[in-house]
Amino acid sequence: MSSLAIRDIALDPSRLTQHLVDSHCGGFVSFEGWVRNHNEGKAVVRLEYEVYTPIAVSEGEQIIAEAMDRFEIGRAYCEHREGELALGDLAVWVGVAAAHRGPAFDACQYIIDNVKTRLPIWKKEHYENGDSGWVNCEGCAAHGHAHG
Amino acid sequence: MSSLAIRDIALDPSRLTQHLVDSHCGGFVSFEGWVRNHNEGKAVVRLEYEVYTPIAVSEGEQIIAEAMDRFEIGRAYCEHREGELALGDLAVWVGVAAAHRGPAFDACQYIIDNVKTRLPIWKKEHYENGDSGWVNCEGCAAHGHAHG
Amino acid sequence: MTEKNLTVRYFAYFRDLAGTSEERVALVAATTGDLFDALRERLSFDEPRQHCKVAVNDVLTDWQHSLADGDTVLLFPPVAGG
Amino acid sequence: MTEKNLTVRYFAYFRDLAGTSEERVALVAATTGDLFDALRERLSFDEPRQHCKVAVNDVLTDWQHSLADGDTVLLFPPVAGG
Repeated sequence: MSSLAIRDIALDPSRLTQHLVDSHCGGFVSFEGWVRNHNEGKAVVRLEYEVYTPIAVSEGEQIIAEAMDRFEIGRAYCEHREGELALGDLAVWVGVAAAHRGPAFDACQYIIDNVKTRLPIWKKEHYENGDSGWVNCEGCAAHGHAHG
Repeated sequence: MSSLAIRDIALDPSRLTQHLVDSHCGGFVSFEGWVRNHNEGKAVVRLEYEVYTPIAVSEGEQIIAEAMDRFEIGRAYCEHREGELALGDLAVWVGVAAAHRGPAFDACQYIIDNVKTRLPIWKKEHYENGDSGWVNCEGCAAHGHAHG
Repeated sequence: MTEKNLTVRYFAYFRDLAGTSEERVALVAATTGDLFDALRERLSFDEPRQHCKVAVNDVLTDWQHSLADGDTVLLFPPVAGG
Repeated sequence: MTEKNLTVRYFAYFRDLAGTSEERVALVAATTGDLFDALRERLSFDEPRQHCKVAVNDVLTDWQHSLADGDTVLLFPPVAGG
Protein backbone atom coordinates (compact mmCIF):
# COMPACT_ATOMS: atom_id res chain seq x y z
CA MET A 1 0.00 0.00 0.00
CA SER A 2 1.20 3.48 -0.83
CA SER A 3 1.93 5.73 2.14
CA LEU A 4 0.32 8.79 0.50
CA ALA A 5 -2.79 9.18 -1.60
CA ILE A 6 -4.60 12.00 -3.38
CA ARG A 7 -8.41 11.82 -3.06
CA ASP A 8 -11.23 13.57 -4.85
CA ILE A 9 -13.72 12.65 -2.13
CA ALA A 10 -14.02 13.68 1.53
CA LEU A 11 -11.30 12.40 3.85
CA ASP A 12 -12.56 10.41 6.83
CA PRO A 13 -10.15 10.50 9.81
CA SER A 14 -11.56 7.37 11.45
CA ARG A 15 -11.04 5.35 8.27
CA LEU A 16 -7.57 6.84 7.85
CA THR A 17 -6.57 5.97 11.41
CA GLN A 18 -7.24 2.33 10.59
CA HIS A 19 -4.21 2.42 8.28
CA LEU A 20 -2.07 2.95 11.34
CA VAL A 21 -3.45 0.76 14.07
CA ASP A 22 -0.57 -1.33 15.37
CA SER A 23 -0.63 -3.18 18.67
CA HIS A 24 3.04 -2.32 19.20
CA CYS A 25 2.43 1.41 18.98
CA GLY A 26 0.86 3.18 21.93
CA GLY A 27 1.19 6.73 20.66
CA PHE A 28 -0.64 8.19 17.69
CA VAL A 29 -0.36 11.78 16.47
CA SER A 30 -2.37 13.22 13.62
CA PHE A 31 -2.52 16.52 11.81
CA GLU A 32 -5.66 17.73 10.03
CA GLY A 33 -5.70 20.77 7.78
CA TRP A 34 -9.18 22.31 7.59
CA VAL A 35 -10.37 24.91 5.09
CA ARG A 36 -10.48 28.22 6.95
CA ASN A 37 -12.92 31.05 6.36
CA HIS A 38 -10.20 33.64 5.89
CA ASN A 39 -6.72 34.09 4.46
CA GLU A 40 -4.65 37.24 4.76
CA GLY A 41 -7.71 39.22 5.77
CA LYS A 42 -9.96 38.05 2.93
CA ALA A 43 -13.18 36.11 3.50
CA VAL A 44 -12.87 32.71 1.80
CA VAL A 45 -16.05 30.92 0.70
CA ARG A 46 -14.58 27.83 -1.00
CA LEU A 47 -11.42 26.64 -2.66
CA GLU A 48 -10.00 24.21 -5.19
CA TYR A 49 -6.87 22.12 -5.00
CA GLU A 50 -5.06 21.27 -8.19
CA VAL A 51 -2.67 18.35 -7.84
CA TYR A 52 -0.20 16.82 -10.23
CA THR A 53 -0.75 13.34 -8.87
CA PRO A 54 2.15 11.26 -10.29
CA ILE A 55 4.76 13.45 -8.66
CA ALA A 56 2.65 14.30 -5.60
CA VAL A 57 2.50 10.58 -4.79
CA SER A 58 6.15 9.77 -5.51
CA GLU A 59 7.39 12.80 -3.61
CA GLY A 60 4.95 12.12 -0.75
CA GLU A 61 6.16 8.55 -0.44
CA GLN A 62 9.71 9.89 -0.38
CA ILE A 63 8.84 12.30 2.46
CA ILE A 64 7.28 9.49 4.49
CA ALA A 65 10.28 7.24 3.85
CA GLU A 66 12.50 10.05 5.15
CA ALA A 67 10.34 10.36 8.27
CA MET A 68 10.49 6.59 8.89
CA ASP A 69 14.25 6.83 8.57
CA ARG A 70 14.77 9.86 10.80
CA PHE A 71 12.36 9.14 13.63
CA GLU A 72 11.62 6.05 15.73
CA ILE A 73 8.12 5.52 14.44
CA GLY A 74 6.10 2.48 13.47
CA ARG A 75 3.82 3.72 10.70
CA ALA A 76 2.91 6.90 8.87
CA TYR A 77 0.25 7.73 6.32
CA CYS A 78 -0.98 10.84 4.51
CA GLU A 79 -3.90 11.78 2.28
CA HIS A 80 -4.48 15.06 0.48
CA ARG A 81 -7.62 16.28 -1.24
CA GLU A 82 -7.92 17.54 -4.78
CA GLY A 83 -10.87 19.32 -6.40
CA GLU A 84 -13.48 21.57 -4.81
CA LEU A 85 -13.60 22.02 -1.05
CA ALA A 86 -16.00 23.92 1.20
CA LEU A 87 -15.28 25.70 4.48
CA GLY A 88 -14.44 23.26 7.24
CA ASP A 89 -13.59 20.44 4.84
CA LEU A 90 -10.52 18.39 5.53
CA ALA A 91 -7.79 19.27 3.01
CA VAL A 92 -4.95 17.11 4.33
CA TRP A 93 -4.51 14.40 6.96
CA VAL A 94 -1.25 13.04 8.34
CA GLY A 95 -1.11 10.26 10.93
CA VAL A 96 1.89 8.72 12.69
CA ALA A 97 1.91 5.78 15.11
CA ALA A 98 4.91 5.09 17.33
CA ALA A 99 5.86 3.31 20.54
CA HIS A 100 6.74 6.69 22.08
CA ARG A 101 5.01 9.98 21.54
CA GLY A 102 8.03 12.26 21.08
CA PRO A 103 9.06 10.75 17.73
CA ALA A 104 5.38 10.61 16.67
CA PHE A 105 5.01 14.38 17.15
CA ASP A 106 8.32 15.10 15.43
CA ALA A 107 7.59 12.85 12.46
CA CYS A 108 4.06 14.19 11.99
CA GLN A 109 5.34 17.74 11.91
CA TYR A 110 8.18 16.77 9.54
CA ILE A 111 5.71 15.17 7.14
CA ILE A 112 3.21 18.04 7.04
CA ASP A 113 5.98 20.65 6.76
CA ASN A 114 7.41 18.83 3.74
CA VAL A 115 4.06 17.97 2.17
CA LYS A 116 3.22 21.66 2.17
CA THR A 117 6.46 22.74 0.53
CA ARG A 118 7.43 19.85 -1.76
CA LEU A 119 4.27 18.37 -3.30
CA PRO A 120 3.00 19.82 -6.60
CA ILE A 121 -0.30 21.04 -5.14
CA TRP A 122 -1.86 24.45 -5.72
CA LYS A 123 -4.72 26.10 -3.93
CA LYS A 124 -7.13 28.54 -5.54
CA GLU A 125 -9.29 30.45 -3.11
CA HIS A 126 -12.65 31.96 -3.95
CA TYR A 127 -13.50 35.03 -1.91
CA GLU A 128 -16.75 36.49 -0.68
CA ASN A 129 -16.37 39.49 -3.02
CA GLY A 130 -16.27 37.22 -6.08
CA ASP A 131 -12.52 37.36 -6.60
CA SER A 132 -10.36 34.29 -6.67
CA GLY A 133 -6.64 33.78 -6.48
CA TRP A 134 -3.87 31.22 -6.37
CA VAL A 135 -2.37 31.06 -2.90
CA ASN A 136 1.34 31.62 -2.59
CA CYS A 137 3.62 29.06 -1.04
CA GLU A 138 4.54 29.21 2.63
CA GLY A 139 7.78 31.14 2.93
CA CYS A 140 7.46 32.85 -0.46
CA ALA A 141 6.97 36.59 -0.59
CA ALA A 142 3.54 37.46 0.77
CA HIS A 143 1.79 38.42 -2.43
CA GLY A 144 -1.00 36.44 -4.00
CA HIS A 145 -2.19 36.38 -7.59
CA ALA A 146 -5.71 37.67 -7.35
CA HIS A 147 -7.82 37.55 -10.45
CA GLY A 148 -11.20 39.15 -10.91
CA MET B 1 -17.97 23.28 29.02
CA SER B 2 -15.01 21.78 30.80
CA SER B 3 -11.81 21.38 28.75
CA LEU B 4 -11.07 17.92 30.21
CA ALA B 5 -13.32 14.99 31.02
CA ILE B 6 -12.90 11.50 32.48
CA ARG B 7 -15.03 8.85 30.75
CA ASP B 8 -15.97 5.30 31.63
CA ILE B 9 -17.04 4.54 28.07
CA ALA B 10 -15.11 4.29 24.80
CA LEU B 11 -13.66 7.55 23.47
CA ASP B 12 -14.72 8.43 19.94
CA PRO B 13 -12.20 10.69 18.15
CA SER B 14 -14.70 11.94 15.56
CA ARG B 15 -17.11 13.08 18.30
CA LEU B 16 -14.20 14.62 20.22
CA THR B 17 -12.96 16.54 17.20
CA GLN B 18 -16.35 18.28 17.06
CA HIS B 19 -15.42 20.04 20.31
CA LEU B 20 -12.69 21.83 18.41
CA VAL B 21 -14.07 22.70 15.00
CA ASP B 22 -13.54 26.41 14.51
CA SER B 23 -13.73 28.16 11.18
CA HIS B 24 -10.83 30.42 12.21
CA CYS B 25 -8.49 27.50 12.86
CA GLY B 26 -6.98 25.71 9.89
CA GLY B 27 -4.63 23.43 11.79
CA PHE B 28 -5.68 20.62 14.07
CA VAL B 29 -3.31 18.28 15.93
CA SER B 30 -4.43 15.36 18.03
CA PHE B 31 -2.74 12.79 20.20
CA GLU B 32 -4.28 9.37 20.86
CA GLY B 33 -2.87 6.97 23.45
CA TRP B 34 -3.77 3.36 22.60
CA VAL B 35 -3.43 0.33 24.90
CA ARG B 36 -0.33 -1.55 23.74
CA ASN B 37 0.17 -5.31 23.87
CA HIS B 38 3.45 -5.05 25.77
CA ASN B 39 5.20 -3.02 28.46
CA GLU B 40 8.80 -3.48 29.53
CA GLY B 41 8.96 -6.84 27.79
CA LYS B 42 5.77 -8.25 29.34
CA ALA B 43 2.73 -9.27 27.28
CA VAL B 44 -0.24 -7.16 28.35
CA VAL B 45 -3.76 -8.55 27.87
CA ARG B 46 -5.86 -5.75 29.39
CA LEU B 47 -5.61 -2.91 31.86
CA GLU B 48 -7.53 -0.74 34.27
CA TYR B 49 -7.27 2.96 34.89
CA GLU B 50 -8.07 4.30 38.32
CA VAL B 51 -8.77 8.03 38.37
CA TYR B 52 -9.39 10.44 41.20
CA THR B 53 -11.78 12.52 39.16
CA PRO B 54 -12.24 15.76 41.16
CA ILE B 55 -8.53 16.56 41.04
CA ALA B 56 -7.94 14.99 37.60
CA VAL B 57 -10.49 17.43 36.15
CA SER B 58 -9.32 20.53 38.04
CA GLU B 59 -5.65 19.82 37.29
CA GLY B 60 -6.46 18.96 33.67
CA GLU B 61 -8.33 22.23 33.21
CA GLN B 62 -5.33 24.00 34.70
CA ILE B 63 -2.97 22.30 32.19
CA ILE B 64 -5.18 23.33 29.27
CA ALA B 65 -5.40 26.89 30.58
CA GLU B 66 -1.59 26.93 30.71
CA ALA B 67 -1.40 25.69 27.11
CA MET B 68 -3.89 28.36 25.95
CA ASP B 69 -1.72 30.92 27.67
CA ARG B 70 1.66 29.73 26.37
CA PHE B 71 0.80 28.92 22.77
CA GLU B 72 -1.11 30.75 20.02
CA ILE B 73 -3.96 28.27 19.82
CA GLY B 74 -7.70 28.56 19.41
CA ARG B 75 -9.09 25.59 21.30
CA ALA B 76 -7.92 22.52 23.20
CA TYR B 77 -9.75 19.57 24.68
CA CYS B 78 -8.80 16.32 26.42
CA GLU B 79 -10.57 13.17 27.54
CA HIS B 80 -9.11 10.28 29.54
CA ARG B 81 -10.62 6.86 30.18
CA GLU B 82 -11.16 5.18 33.50
CA GLY B 83 -12.09 1.57 34.19
CA GLU B 84 -11.30 -1.55 32.18
CA LEU B 85 -9.65 -1.27 28.78
CA ALA B 86 -8.75 -3.88 26.17
CA LEU B 87 -5.81 -3.91 23.77
CA GLY B 88 -6.12 -1.22 21.13
CA ASP B 89 -8.63 0.81 23.13
CA LEU B 90 -8.18 4.54 23.29
CA ALA B 91 -6.93 5.57 26.74
CA VAL B 92 -6.44 9.28 26.22
CA TRP B 93 -7.24 11.84 23.53
CA VAL B 94 -5.89 15.38 23.22
CA GLY B 95 -6.91 17.74 20.43
CA VAL B 96 -5.73 21.27 19.66
CA ALA B 97 -6.99 23.62 16.95
CA ALA B 98 -4.99 26.68 15.91
CA ALA B 99 -4.58 29.10 13.04
CA HIS B 100 -1.03 27.81 12.53
CA ARG B 101 0.25 24.29 12.96
CA GLY B 102 3.47 24.98 14.91
CA PRO B 103 1.67 26.13 18.08
CA ALA B 104 -0.88 23.33 17.66
CA PHE B 105 1.87 20.68 17.74
CA ASP B 106 3.62 22.37 20.67
CA ALA B 107 0.44 22.76 22.71
CA CYS B 108 -0.73 19.19 22.06
CA GLN B 109 2.61 17.83 23.23
CA TYR B 110 2.58 20.14 26.27
CA ILE B 111 -0.88 18.94 27.26
CA ILE B 112 -0.19 15.21 26.94
CA ASP B 113 3.20 15.52 28.69
CA ASN B 114 1.53 17.22 31.64
CA VAL B 115 -1.58 15.04 31.67
CA LYS B 116 0.69 12.01 32.03
CA THR B 117 2.70 13.43 34.91
CA ARG B 118 0.25 15.61 36.84
CA LEU B 119 -3.17 13.96 36.81
CA PRO B 120 -4.04 11.48 39.60
CA ILE B 121 -4.46 8.52 37.27
CA TRP B 122 -3.03 5.06 37.81
CA LYS B 123 -2.73 2.16 35.42
CA LYS B 124 -2.85 -1.48 36.43
CA GLU B 125 -1.73 -3.89 33.74
CA HIS B 126 -2.82 -7.50 33.53
CA TYR B 127 -0.25 -9.77 31.90
CA GLU B 128 -0.52 -12.91 29.83
CA ASN B 129 1.04 -14.98 32.64
CA GLY B 130 -1.74 -14.01 35.07
CA ASP B 131 0.28 -11.39 36.96
CA SER B 132 -0.82 -7.81 37.28
CA GLY B 133 0.95 -4.68 38.38
CA TRP B 134 0.63 -0.94 38.86
CA VAL B 135 2.64 0.86 36.24
CA ASN B 136 5.26 3.29 37.43
CA CYS B 137 5.21 6.90 36.42
CA GLU B 138 7.22 8.14 33.47
CA GLY B 139 10.56 9.32 34.74
CA CYS B 140 10.37 7.38 38.04
CA ALA B 141 12.86 4.58 38.64
CA ALA B 142 12.06 1.71 36.29
CA HIS B 143 10.60 -0.77 38.73
CA GLY B 144 6.99 -1.84 38.77
CA HIS B 145 4.97 -3.29 41.62
CA ALA B 146 4.05 -6.70 40.33
CA HIS B 147 1.57 -8.72 42.32
CA GLY B 148 0.71 -12.36 41.76
CA MET C 1 2.59 19.14 69.77
CA THR C 2 -0.85 17.64 70.12
CA GLU C 3 -2.19 14.85 67.95
CA LYS C 4 -4.35 15.66 64.95
CA ASN C 5 -7.28 13.60 63.80
CA LEU C 6 -6.89 13.08 60.07
CA THR C 7 -8.68 11.09 57.39
CA VAL C 8 -6.20 9.53 54.99
CA ARG C 9 -7.36 8.25 51.60
CA TYR C 10 -5.20 5.81 49.67
CA PHE C 11 -5.16 5.19 45.92
CA ALA C 12 -3.91 2.43 43.63
CA TYR C 13 -0.65 0.90 44.91
CA PHE C 14 -0.92 2.64 48.27
CA ARG C 15 -4.44 1.27 48.76
CA ASP C 16 -3.13 -2.23 48.09
CA LEU C 17 -0.39 -1.72 50.71
CA ALA C 18 -2.71 -0.14 53.29
CA GLY C 19 -5.38 -2.77 52.68
CA THR C 20 -8.02 -0.05 52.80
CA SER C 21 -9.02 2.99 50.77
CA GLU C 22 -9.55 5.22 53.78
CA GLU C 23 -8.66 5.35 57.43
CA ARG C 24 -8.75 7.71 60.38
CA VAL C 25 -5.38 8.34 61.94
CA ALA C 26 -4.43 10.32 65.01
CA LEU C 27 -0.90 11.58 64.54
CA VAL C 28 1.55 14.18 65.75
CA ALA C 29 2.26 15.41 62.23
CA ALA C 30 2.92 19.06 61.55
CA THR C 31 2.98 18.85 57.75
CA THR C 32 1.97 16.63 54.83
CA GLY C 33 5.65 15.67 54.63
CA ASP C 34 5.62 14.41 58.22
CA LEU C 35 2.52 12.36 57.50
CA PHE C 36 4.14 10.94 54.35
CA ASP C 37 7.23 9.87 56.29
CA ALA C 38 5.17 8.20 59.01
CA LEU C 39 3.05 6.28 56.49
CA ARG C 40 6.08 5.39 54.35
CA GLU C 41 7.58 3.68 57.39
CA ARG C 42 4.36 1.98 58.48
CA LEU C 43 3.39 0.73 54.99
CA SER C 44 7.01 0.01 53.95
CA PHE C 45 7.07 1.56 50.53
CA ASP C 46 10.14 2.84 48.67
CA GLU C 47 8.78 5.79 46.74
CA PRO C 48 10.38 9.11 47.64
CA ARG C 49 8.16 12.15 48.16
CA GLN C 50 9.09 13.70 44.80
CA HIS C 51 7.49 10.79 42.93
CA CYS C 52 4.23 11.06 44.88
CA LYS C 53 1.57 13.74 45.25
CA VAL C 54 -0.64 14.89 48.06
CA ALA C 55 -3.91 16.77 48.30
CA VAL C 56 -5.56 18.22 51.38
CA ASN C 57 -9.32 18.63 51.30
CA ASP C 58 -9.34 17.98 47.53
CA VAL C 59 -6.70 20.55 46.64
CA LEU C 60 -3.23 19.50 45.44
CA THR C 61 -0.52 20.84 47.68
CA ASP C 62 3.13 20.29 48.61
CA TRP C 63 4.96 18.46 51.39
CA GLN C 64 5.32 21.61 53.53
CA HIS C 65 1.54 22.04 53.92
CA SER C 66 0.57 22.47 57.59
CA LEU C 67 -2.11 20.00 58.61
CA ALA C 68 -5.11 20.96 60.67
CA ASP C 69 -7.24 18.76 62.86
CA GLY C 70 -10.02 17.21 60.74
CA ASP C 71 -8.18 17.47 57.41
CA THR C 72 -8.70 14.82 54.75
CA VAL C 73 -5.39 13.93 53.15
CA LEU C 74 -5.26 12.16 49.77
CA LEU C 75 -2.07 10.22 49.23
CA PHE C 76 -1.24 9.65 45.56
CA PRO C 77 1.39 7.11 44.56
CA PRO C 78 3.34 7.74 41.29
CA VAL C 79 0.82 8.55 38.57
CA ALA C 80 0.72 6.86 35.17
CA GLY C 81 -1.99 8.40 33.03
CA GLY C 82 -2.08 8.24 29.26
CA MET D 1 23.64 25.03 -30.23
CA THR D 2 20.71 23.57 -32.12
CA GLU D 3 17.12 24.02 -31.11
CA LYS D 4 15.41 21.34 -29.04
CA ASN D 5 11.79 20.33 -29.43
CA LEU D 6 10.23 20.28 -25.98
CA THR D 7 6.76 19.76 -24.55
CA VAL D 8 6.09 22.21 -21.73
CA ARG D 9 3.24 21.58 -19.30
CA TYR D 10 1.90 24.42 -17.18
CA PHE D 11 0.07 24.19 -13.87
CA ALA D 12 -2.13 26.49 -11.79
CA TYR D 13 -0.98 30.14 -11.99
CA PHE D 14 1.43 29.40 -14.85
CA ARG D 15 -1.36 27.78 -16.85
CA ASP D 16 -3.47 30.90 -16.37
CA LEU D 17 -0.59 33.04 -17.67
CA ALA D 18 0.24 30.76 -20.59
CA GLY D 19 -3.42 30.38 -21.50
CA THR D 20 -2.83 26.68 -22.12
CA SER D 21 -1.91 23.61 -20.11
CA GLU D 22 0.58 22.30 -22.63
CA GLU D 23 2.52 23.50 -25.63
CA ARG D 24 5.34 22.45 -27.93
CA VAL D 25 8.27 24.79 -27.97
CA ALA D 26 11.44 24.75 -30.08
CA LEU D 27 14.15 26.46 -28.10
CA VAL D 28 17.90 26.83 -27.81
CA ALA D 29 17.87 25.94 -24.14
CA ALA D 30 20.71 23.93 -22.60
CA THR D 31 19.13 23.45 -19.16
CA THR D 32 15.84 23.63 -17.27
CA GLY D 33 17.12 26.93 -15.88
CA ASP D 34 17.53 28.35 -19.38
CA LEU D 35 13.99 27.26 -20.25
CA PHE D 36 12.68 28.84 -17.03
CA ASP D 37 14.35 32.16 -17.82
CA ALA D 38 12.97 32.19 -21.39
CA LEU D 39 9.42 31.43 -20.21
CA ARG D 40 9.65 33.87 -17.32
CA GLU D 41 10.35 36.63 -19.83
CA ARG D 42 7.71 35.51 -22.29
CA LEU D 43 4.95 34.99 -19.71
CA SER D 44 6.04 37.95 -17.53
CA PHE D 45 5.94 36.40 -14.10
CA ASP D 46 7.92 37.52 -11.04
CA GLU D 47 8.63 34.27 -9.26
CA PRO D 48 12.31 33.46 -8.94
CA ARG D 49 13.50 29.92 -9.69
CA GLN D 50 13.93 29.03 -6.04
CA HIS D 51 10.18 29.38 -5.42
CA CYS D 52 9.29 27.16 -8.37
CA LYS D 53 9.90 23.52 -9.22
CA VAL D 54 10.57 21.64 -12.40
CA ALA D 55 10.21 18.03 -13.50
CA VAL D 56 11.51 16.42 -16.67
CA ASN D 57 9.68 13.36 -17.93
CA ASP D 58 7.78 13.08 -14.62
CA VAL D 59 10.85 13.22 -12.37
CA LEU D 60 11.55 16.26 -10.17
CA THR D 61 14.91 17.78 -10.96
CA ASP D 62 16.88 21.00 -10.51
CA TRP D 63 17.61 24.04 -12.70
CA GLN D 64 20.92 22.61 -13.94
CA HIS D 65 19.26 19.64 -15.64
CA SER D 66 20.43 19.28 -19.29
CA LEU D 67 17.49 19.08 -21.62
CA ALA D 68 17.30 16.59 -24.48
CA ASP D 69 15.27 16.83 -27.66
CA GLY D 70 11.80 15.40 -27.03
CA ASP D 71 11.76 16.00 -23.24
CA THR D 72 8.51 16.86 -21.49
CA VAL D 73 9.11 19.62 -18.96
CA LEU D 74 6.61 20.27 -16.16
CA LEU D 75 6.74 23.80 -14.81
CA PHE D 76 5.42 24.14 -11.28
CA PRO D 77 4.64 27.57 -9.82
CA PRO D 78 4.99 28.02 -6.04
CA VAL D 79 3.16 25.14 -4.35
CA ALA D 80 0.59 25.56 -1.58
CA GLY D 81 -0.56 22.18 -0.37
CA GLY D 82 -2.15 21.57 3.03
